[in-house]
This record gives sequence, structure tokens and C-alpha cells, in this order.
Amino acid sequence: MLIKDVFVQSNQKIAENTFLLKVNAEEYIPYVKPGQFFNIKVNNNSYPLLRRPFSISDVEGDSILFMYKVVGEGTRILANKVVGDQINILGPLGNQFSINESSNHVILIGGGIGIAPFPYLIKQLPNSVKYSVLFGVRTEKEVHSYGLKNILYSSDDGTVGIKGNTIELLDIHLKQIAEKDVKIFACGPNPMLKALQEYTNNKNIECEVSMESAMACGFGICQGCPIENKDNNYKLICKDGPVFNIRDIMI
Amino acid sequence: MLIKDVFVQSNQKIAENTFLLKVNAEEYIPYVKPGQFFNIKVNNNSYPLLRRPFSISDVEGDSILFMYKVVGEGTRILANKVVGDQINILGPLGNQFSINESSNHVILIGGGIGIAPFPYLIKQLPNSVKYSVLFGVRTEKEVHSYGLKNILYSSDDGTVGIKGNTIELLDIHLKQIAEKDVKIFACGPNPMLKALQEYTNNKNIECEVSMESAMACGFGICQGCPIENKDNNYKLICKDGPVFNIRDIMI
Amino acid sequence: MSVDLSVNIGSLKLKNPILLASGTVGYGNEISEFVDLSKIGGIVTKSISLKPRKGNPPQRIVETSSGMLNAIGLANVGLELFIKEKIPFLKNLGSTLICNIAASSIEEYVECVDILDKEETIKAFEINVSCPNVKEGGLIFGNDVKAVAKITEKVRGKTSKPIIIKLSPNNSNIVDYAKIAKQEGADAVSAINTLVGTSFDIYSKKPKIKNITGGLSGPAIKPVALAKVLEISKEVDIPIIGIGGIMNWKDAVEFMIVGASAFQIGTANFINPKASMEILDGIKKYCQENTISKISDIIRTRKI
Amino acid sequence: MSVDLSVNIGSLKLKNPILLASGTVGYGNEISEFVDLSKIGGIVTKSISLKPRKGNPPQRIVETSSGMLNAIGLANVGLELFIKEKIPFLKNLGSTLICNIAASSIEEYVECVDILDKEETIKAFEINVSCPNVKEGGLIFGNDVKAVAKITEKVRGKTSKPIIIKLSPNNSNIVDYAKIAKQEGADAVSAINTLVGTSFDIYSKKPKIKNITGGLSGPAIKPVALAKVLEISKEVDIPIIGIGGIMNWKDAVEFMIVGASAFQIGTANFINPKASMEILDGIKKYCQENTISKISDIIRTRKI
Ligand SMILES: Cc1cc2nc3c(=O)[nH]c(=O)nc-3n(C[C@H](O)[C@H](O)[C@H](O)COP(=O)(O)OP(=O)(O)OC[C@H]3O[C@@H](n4cnc5c(N)ncnc54)[C@H](O)[C@@H]3O)c2cc1C
Ligand SMILES: Cc1cc2nc3c(=O)[nH]c(=O)nc-3n(C[C@H](O)[C@H](O)[C@H](O)COP(=O)(O)OP(=O)(O)OC[C@H]3O[C@@H](n4cnc5c(N)ncnc54)[C@H](O)[C@@H]3O)c2cc1C
Ligand SMILES: Cc1cc2nc3c(=O)[nH]c(=O)nc-3n(C[C@H](O)[C@H](O)[C@H](O)COP(=O)(O)O)c2cc1C
Ligand SMILES: Cc1cc2nc3c(=O)[nH]c(=O)nc-3n(C[C@H](O)[C@H](O)[C@H](O)COP(=O)(O)O)c2cc1C
Ligand code: FES
Ligand code: FES
Repeated sequence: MLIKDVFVQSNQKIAENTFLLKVNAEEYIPYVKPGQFFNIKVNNNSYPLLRRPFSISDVEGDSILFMYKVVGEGTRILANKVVGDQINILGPLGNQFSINESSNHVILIGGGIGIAPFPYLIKQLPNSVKYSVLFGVRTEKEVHSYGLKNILYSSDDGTVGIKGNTIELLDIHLKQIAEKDVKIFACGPNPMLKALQEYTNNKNIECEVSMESAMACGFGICQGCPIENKDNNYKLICKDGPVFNIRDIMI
Repeated sequence: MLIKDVFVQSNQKIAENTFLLKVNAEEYIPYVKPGQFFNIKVNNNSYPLLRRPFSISDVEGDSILFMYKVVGEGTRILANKVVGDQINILGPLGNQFSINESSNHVILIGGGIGIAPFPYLIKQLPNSVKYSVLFGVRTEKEVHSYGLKNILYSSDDGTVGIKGNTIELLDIHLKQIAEKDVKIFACGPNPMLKALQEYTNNKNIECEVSMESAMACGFGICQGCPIENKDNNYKLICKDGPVFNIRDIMI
Repeated sequence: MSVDLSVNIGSLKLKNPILLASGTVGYGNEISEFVDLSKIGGIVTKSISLKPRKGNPPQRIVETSSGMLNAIGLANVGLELFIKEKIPFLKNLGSTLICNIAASSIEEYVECVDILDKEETIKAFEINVSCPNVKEGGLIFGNDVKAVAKITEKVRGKTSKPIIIKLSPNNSNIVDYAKIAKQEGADAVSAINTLVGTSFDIYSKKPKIKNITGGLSGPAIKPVALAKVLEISKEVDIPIIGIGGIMNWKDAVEFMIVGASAFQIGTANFINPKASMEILDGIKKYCQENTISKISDIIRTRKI
Repeated sequence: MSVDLSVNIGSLKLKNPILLASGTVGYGNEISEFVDLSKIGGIVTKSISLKPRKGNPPQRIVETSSGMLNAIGLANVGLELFIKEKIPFLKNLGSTLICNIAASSIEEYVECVDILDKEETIKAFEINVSCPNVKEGGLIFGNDVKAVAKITEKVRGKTSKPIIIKLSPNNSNIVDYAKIAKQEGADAVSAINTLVGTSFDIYSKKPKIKNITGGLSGPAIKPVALAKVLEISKEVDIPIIGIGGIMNWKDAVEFMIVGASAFQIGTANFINPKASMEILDGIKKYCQENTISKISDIIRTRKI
């Protein structure tokens, strides 16, 4: 955990309302793991007051990349950053996706901007592991392929990939690949993750999910980001997560 | 009174912490008078919340120029504006310096950034009227000559002009010019204006001053900017001023 | 789709729920350059007292984080001039006029209402028992349930026009005030007036406001104002006019959903004098997009 | 120039006036990566109750203009685990530990203090009678002068360590609470806890916080907090710990000038975990530049 001012190296639009922000972050590079996130101060005043959490989307040389969608005031400010601007980042925070060589096939499911953490996760997958990316969007305009390969799409309006949601896509895909030893990593809106939980529980498939929550601190001091686990205790998404085994939590 | 988004055409540093901001403001041009001011929103969010009042410093073609000193959050934000940025201006506000042809000699006294309204005032002086500018600064670094002529300086540290304040400079100057029919326009910190009040009252010299006050609205609806007049009533600096005959007010 | 934006505050029918808050638009003269006062719900005048009040010495205002403190001290032209000059102006503009009254004694409240009741242009009274910036006539009443009861009762006796009691947030039991107001015959309550606050200069060590403390308004207080509206709305069956930090139509709709039948725009007028007109457009669009045919249908639709 | 930054809160001597506020740094574990806890005045622990508390269901926090609402619901590890795990950690770091206690009955307050009094590492108790986010154990006491009197008296009977009563801003008479606290033997009061606030989603019409209302903190409330400190400081002769919206050393100095003997950093820790260290540097420089040899000399130096 470090707090530092870093410089914007690029900030590109890669799809509708979706941007890729690159910052120089040399000192962080040895420590960052896929699934972790940073809590970012998008301004140097009190408006907005709080930091904004963003997953590590990729690492390139001495740089960290964040993929983000413009949804409100904070991300709007971020989208206006230009090369050379400073932002203050706090991280890396949270745990990580647990990658191991045992799975035959890894499936990455991203709902909308939930795709963000996967470019870096893909880079860290052992070469031996096969993977596919299931990318669910509302409409074609949200599609990009930054850092992704083997992508299958689903869209709400049918403009790209199958018309339907990522769980339907997953169901089809699982039949197609006919692998036994599958592991899923997923990130996206809660309704999707809830449906995924039911699906993977029924089929008994290994699955890890990255969860979201409103956060004040991002590192365990505010208790603002609880998630209930299967024992009816609260875990902190920022510290005990954001990645959880889908069996362990109540979504 | 109009509210409009205008574009920054230039924003140049002209002296230590002092900037000249040029905006396109075609629609305002027919109405602006020397001594009036605009209330400017330096951002498009609530931080800072309130507008900031700035005198009309000059008019050039379709553009209005503001001369400002960086003193706090609002002016710092203003100083970061670049060509093409938008700001929202409300004005023109307040009354004006009353220029007439009867005075033989006009003396403009600016204490620090109090010099701001004079470039435009000078442009509006009838050709027949002689004038001189007394520019008081703390130190040489604050000196510039934007839109000014016939400048005499005083400085606190003696690095430029006489070492002393603008009232001392005025006293010397009045002897030098030996004019009878003098009119003074002044703007600057309250202690300077207070001293000036005593001086001009004693010598019975015509004098108009532009006053400052914290302001919320700038056009008479908040009652936040009172100044006591000689009848012990409150006038509003934003509406009844900012220019007052120095005899009429309690400084 | 045409939307019915009208709302009722007791017997007071408003074109729409947008009111301009007392003390933030004077008597309408200046703001009328930006706002068509005949188009919005109404204007609440700067607090009027029997005699003119000079108000507090400067500095009267200071900015804070997302807010501002003011200690104007109820500067106003007094009843006589108000009747002679201000009312005719507002009448000409065709705006709905709510007259806000502040006083330093119960008798003064009564006398003011008695005199003003004859003015046809005045459609309702808002009784300010919650100004934090004057020794008498403000919070001294606003934080005393019995005083508020008495004022409401006595004023009720003098007018059949709607009476709105403007409540202070500077206490722990705003519900008690709303209850007593209702019980003594008030038609509505407005909430909230400003929160007591202060700010000091660390070099001069002096308060930035001459009056030492001032009233905090603006977006900073919106969460507090909403909580007060919610509290009243849960416990007392009386129309509420929501006030506090409303900057745009979303804030306004939030107040209505939480429990307000109408709302007032205060500090926003200083920053964007056209705020009320923009809010009018905004709430109309919101209704259209969400197929709400009467805005009064959203009042108190909170789901909790 | 060397500056003496130490201050006294009754018999509690602090290295410097900087405390970390309850609920904003847990038990110090995480913040210790950013702050040398032995260098700042002290840490006030998250409110501890007799039994562990799970806290409120999510969503627990929401941002507002220059502020945030929280309804954590006093989630804490409980007394036992606190003694076993948290105290030793803080002891090792050499930090001055002030233990904040929240309870749902007077008896529970007393029992907690009784048990914790034996812990040498604990240098003082801060009694939270002002949490707005739980039904019992919070504001129910904080807005009842008699309850605060009783709690103070009973707790006083159980410990000779300094007792600090943490006051609620959600009432009109904070002075009465400070007076009663002093009278019943408290060594200091801290002011303020959060203001009750809420925020709703205008599309779902649901409160953004599951608990419906939450406590407002951050720069938005600073003017209110300062006014409360001023009010107490004018009327009651008791050390005050100032809290509310302190983001930087200037804010901190402002609180001390107005009347605070020490101050707590809350919400700022979330945004800048190093805030307290930067404030330490800041107040040292302020003293040096203004040739103040003892920071305690600036306490209550307001000029009004
Ligand atoms: C661990 C984690 C990783 C994330 N990674 C990414 C990412 O890689 N790319 C990306 O685009 N988004 C990511 N998000 C979501 C992102 O944090 C929000 O979209 C962002 O905070 C919105 O800020 P705003 O000011 O634009 O929106 P506003 O709606 O104006 O924000 C208001 C408040 O709500 C909070 N908030 C709003 N939406 C969310 C959300 N979905 N999750 C958490 N808090 C929210 C904000 O932080 C802020 O406090 C992540 C969230 C978490 C918790
Ligand atoms: C009629 C009028 C004309 C002015 N013309 C000019 C000009 O041409 N050039 C220029 O540089 N300055 C001018 N000023 C002063 C200018 O408004 C302030 O310097 C500016 O508001 C400071 O804002 P800030 O956010 O940088 O400072 P901060 O200190 O952060 O501001 C905090 C608050 O105090 C107010 N404030 C601070 N200083 C002043 C001040 N001197 N007068 C009034 N309010 C103040 C701000 O408006 C704001 O509300 C004028 C003021 C008035 C009233
Ligand atoms: C400068 C100023 C003057 C005010 N004067 C009055 C007043 O005379 N009478 C009154 O009842 N309220 C007065 N108020 C309170 C407002 O009507 C309103 O209740 C408060 O500002 C909160 O709303 P806001 O956050 O939208 O400003 C005043 C507020 C401000 C900012
Ligand atoms: C997330 C959060 C949790 C808090 N928990 C507690 C608590 O457990 N006990 C307590 O006495 N105060 C608690 N507080 C209140 C703070 O200690 C402090 O009084 C308040 O936040 C105002 O200070 P600030 O504006 O600097 O944050 C909490 C505040 C926040 C923001
Ligand atoms: S965000 Fe603060 S504890 Fe998780
Ligand atoms: S600044 Fe509002 S009345 Fe003058």
C-alpha cells in the first residue's frame, strides 16, 4: 500500500463511454496482482470528496492501466485528464484472483465494464491454461477488445454476439468446449453475478467473482463495504475481497 | 445583466501572481462601463460554490479582459484556464466611474490588483482630459503596465518608484502637477482607501473609489455586501456601488 | 405528454412546486431579470418586520465547503415600504406571493399579519421562527415549542390565508414543532432554515463574519434538510415545503419523493439566478420521461 | 525554533493535539502503514461494545457534497477480542490509546469501563453517547441530558482515567450536555459526532443507505462543528476536543483558536491516510512561522 501522485501518460476512449487511462507507476509494479484495485483521487480538492476505486486493468512496463466507464462526476473528471496531469493513487488494494495451473480451461466473464480486470489477469495466466472471454454488453457500441483474446459476445439488443445475457452465453459455451475442469472468473453487475452464482452452484463449477461496493477508504478503516458471507458474517470487500469464491458469499 | 458561458481566448501572466484573462463577450460589449464588474463562476461544480467578482479591466473588440491576482482557490482555478475553456459570467454589474470633461487632471490610484479597472477607464477618458496613474505595489515583481500610461510607482520595499505608499506618492504628485481641478479614481485595499479618504477630505479633492466586499450574488438579492454611508444607512456594494464618492461612505 | 405540475399546500394552490426562498431573492426586483416570476410556483419575500431593519454590520457572508454562512440580520425595508413599493411590483409580475414575517415578539408577528392580511396579493404567510442571526425574533422562538405554539395560534386568529411555519433544524425534535404547528392551525411547515455555523481567520483570530456565527446554507446541508423532511413526514400529517441545498431538478425531486409537497430554492439563486427556471424544465422532463402525469403523484413516494 | 506541541486534556498529556477519530481508523492496524502512531497525539478506537456487533447491512456509506453519510452501525469486534488482539498491537506501536465505548444501556457502559480500566495501555475513555446510527446506545442518550448525566456519573465511579464525553450536534443545547458532563466528573468533551442526514435515489425512490439515515461528516460540517465548539467554550470551563471536517492543518488550528485543546481527524483519513502526519508538520510550521513556542498558547485565542 502506497500513496503517490502519478502522471497521466495517456487517456484514450476505447468504446462508448469507456476509457483507458495509463499512468507511470514504477514503484508499484513489483506488487500489483490481477484482481487488485487502486483507490484514486480524481482531483485535488473536496469535490468530489472521496476516492474512486478502479481495478488494475493492465500493466505495461512501468505503467499501470485502468479501464473505466464514465458514470458520474468522478469518472467524468477522470475522462477529462490529459497527458501530464497528476492524479493521486492509493494501492494496490485487496486480494487477487487465484490462478493455478490445475484448471484445463479458464473462462473470464465480464459484464460491461466488469471486463476491466481481465487484460492483466490474462497476462498472468500460465501458458498451459486455455481461456476464453465472455463479454456481455448492452449494445455493440460498448465493445472493444483491449487486452482480450478468444472473445465471445452477448448483447441485450443482439447487435453483437448472441442476443441474451452472459449466463446464456456461458451455458452455450460450456457445451461447446466440453471441458471438465473449468474455472470461471467473473466481474460485472450484481444481478449477473447472482445469476452466475445459481448457475455455478447448480453445475458445481469453480468460480471466483470480483465484487463492488461503495467505498470510502478502500483499505479497511471505514467498515463501509461489507458483504455477507455464508456464515452470516460481514467481510470487507476492500480488504477481504474484492475477489471471493462465489460459494462463500451472499450476493 | 446577462448570464453566459464564454470562451477563454487567452490567459496570460503579466506580473507576479497577476493574470490577464480575455474572453469573447460580444453581446456584452454595448453595455459595459468602466467601474462595472462581472461575477464569474470559475468552475462547473460546487467547489468553490460561489461566483467570484472581477472588475472589467479592459475591452478589446468583442472581448472583455479581466486582470486578476491569484489569492485563493477560485483565482487559482482561473489561472489554470487555457484557451478554449469555458467560464460562466454574470454581468455587467454595479455602477460606474463618473467621467466628465470638467476635470483638468484625472489621477488613477491603484493599490496592487486595485489597478485592474483602470485600463478600460483610461480608454473612456475624453481626449481632453490629462491623467496620471499612481501604481502602488509591495515590490517590483508586481509591476506591469498593461493598458496604463503616465505611471508613477510607489513600493513598500523601494524596489520600484518611491519607497512608501500611494498616499505619499499622491502628495508629491499633486505638488508636481500643481493643478487645481483634479479628480481621483482609486481602487485598492481598504487601509489605503481609508487613508485616501482622510487625505482627500482634508484637501477637498473630488474622489471616487471602487470598494470590495465578500459577495454571494453580485446583483442585490443576498444583502451580503453592505457598506455604511454617511447617514448611517447601508448601501449595497454590488448594486449601489462598487464605485462611491469617497465622501459618501464610511470606510 | 402534458404534465400537471400544480401542487396544493393546504388551500394554497401553486402552479408548480417551485418557490424562491426567503432572503435569497429580496422582493423579486432583481431576480425578475432572469426568472419569469409568473411561471414559477411563487416567491417567498425576504423576512419582513414591522419596522425597517438595517441588518448586521459587514462582513455578512463567507463561503464554506459546498456551503455559505450568512448573517444578514434580517435587513428589510419594513412593513410600510413593503406594502407601498414591493407588493405592487410583484402583483404586476403576476407572481404568487408568500410573505415571510420575522418579529421580535409574539405581538409583532400578530400585528404584521393583521396589517398584511388585507393585501390581496399576498397568498400565504410564512412565519420565520428560525432565523439564527438575530438575538430576538429568531431561534429564540424556533427552539422553544411553546413559543411556536403561541405564535401559530395568535397568527391563526388574524388570518384565514394559509400559514406556513418555517422550522429550525437546530434542535433534536423538529417533529414536536411540526406537530404543534399543525395543532395550532398552521397549514404547512417549511424545513429547513439554516444551520448555525461559524468560521474563523487563523491569522487575525477573528470570526470571518462580524456577527460571529451565521446560518449555513447550500449543498452542504442537503442531507440534513432531507432527513428533517423525512422525520416530519413520517410523524406528522401536514404538507411540508422542503428547503436546503437544492441546486438542480434532481435535488428537488429527491425532496418531493422524501416527503415535500413543494420546495424552495435558496442559495442556488446566487450562483445561478436562472436555477428555478432550469428546475422547472427539469422536473417537467423527469415527469415526461417517467410518464408521471401529475407531479403531485411523486410526493412522499419514498420506498423505505 | 523548537516548538512544544504537547497539550493536556485534564490529566491526559498528549504529545501533540492530533488524535485519530473513532470509527475512522479501526484499531490502527491498517492506518499504521501510513502513519507513525507513536508520533501523533493518540488514536481513538472504533466504538467498542461489550459483545461484538455485526453492524448495519450495506449500503453503509454514500458521498454527499463535501461530505459523506455513514451508517456503519457500530460494527466492532467486541470487548474480548479488543483486549486480546487490538490492545497489544497498539501497545507495541507506542501509541497513546483512547478507548471509545458505545453501549445500549447505562449498565453496559459501566461494565465496559470496569473491565477496560485494568488495561494499562488505555490512557483515557471516550464515551460515545451520540452515534446516530443505532437504535439503542446512541442518540437516544446523546439527546437526553439526564441520561448523559447518569452515564457520566456511573462511569466516573469505575475509573480514575480521564473520561471524555463525545457530544451530539443534533440538538439545540450542546452546552447543557457539556455542563452536565463536567458536573458529573468528566475530564473533557469531544464535539462533534456526525449530523443526522439522508440521501435518496430518485429513480428507485429508495434511501441510498440501507439504514435510511446516516451520520454526515467531512468538510461540509466544519462550520457547524466550529460553532458547537465555540458555544461550549464560551459557557463551560472544560477541555474540548474539536472534531468535524478537519482536512488540513489550517482547519485544525482554526478549531484550537476557537476553543479546542486538541482535535480529531476523521473522514480525512479515508481520503488521505497520511493527513494526520501532514497536519503534524503543518501545525509545527505554523507555530514556527508565528513564533509560537507552545501550541497550547493558541488554544482559545479567538478574538471576538
Ligand atoms: C473494487 C472495485 C473495482 C472497480 N473497478 C472498476 C473499473 O476497473 N472500472 C470502472 O469503470 N469501474 C470500476 N469500479 C466502479 C467505480 O468505482 C465506479 O464506477 C466509480 O466510483 C463511479 O464514480 P463516479 O463519481 O463517476 O460516479 P457517482 O455515481 O457520481 O459516484 C457517487 C459515489 O458512488 C460510488 N459508486 C458509484 N458507482 C459505484 C460502483 N459501481 N462501485 C462502487 N462505488 C460506486 C462512487 O465511488 C462515489 O462514492 C470498481 C469498483 C470497485 C468497488
Ligand atoms: C466589485 C469587485 C471587483 C473586484 N475586481 C477584482 C479584479 O479586477 N481583480 C482581482 O484580482 N480581484 C478583484 N476583486 C477581488 C476578487 O473578487 C477576489 O480576489 C476573489 O474573489 C478571490 O477569490 P479566491 O477564491 O481566489 O480567494 P478565497 O480567499 O479562496 O475566496 C474565499 C471567498 O472570499 C471572497 N473574497 C476573497 N477575497 C476577496 C476580495 N478581495 N473581495 C471580495 N471577495 C473576496 C471570495 O469571493 C470567496 O467568496 C474584486 C472584488 C469585488 C467585490
Ligand atoms: C443570504 C441568506 C438570507 C436569508 N434570509 C432569510 C430570511 O430573511 N428569512 C428566512 O426565513 N430565511 C432566510 N434564509 C434562509 C433560506 O430561506 C433557506 O431556508 C436556507 O438558505 C436553506 O436553503 P438553501 O440551502 O437552498 O439556501 C436566508 C438564507 C440566505 C443564504
Ligand atoms: C465511517 C465512520 C464511522 C464512525 N464511527 C464512529 C464510532 O464508532 N464512534 C464514534 O464515536 N464516532 C464515529 N464516527 C464519527 C467520527 O469519529 C467523527 O466524530 C465524525 O466523523 C466527524 O468528524 P470528521 O468530519 O472529521 O469525519 C464515525 C465517522 C465515520 C465517518
Ligand atoms: S472501503 Fe473502507 S473498509 Fe472497505
Ligand atoms: S452581493 Fe448579494 S446583495 Fe450584494
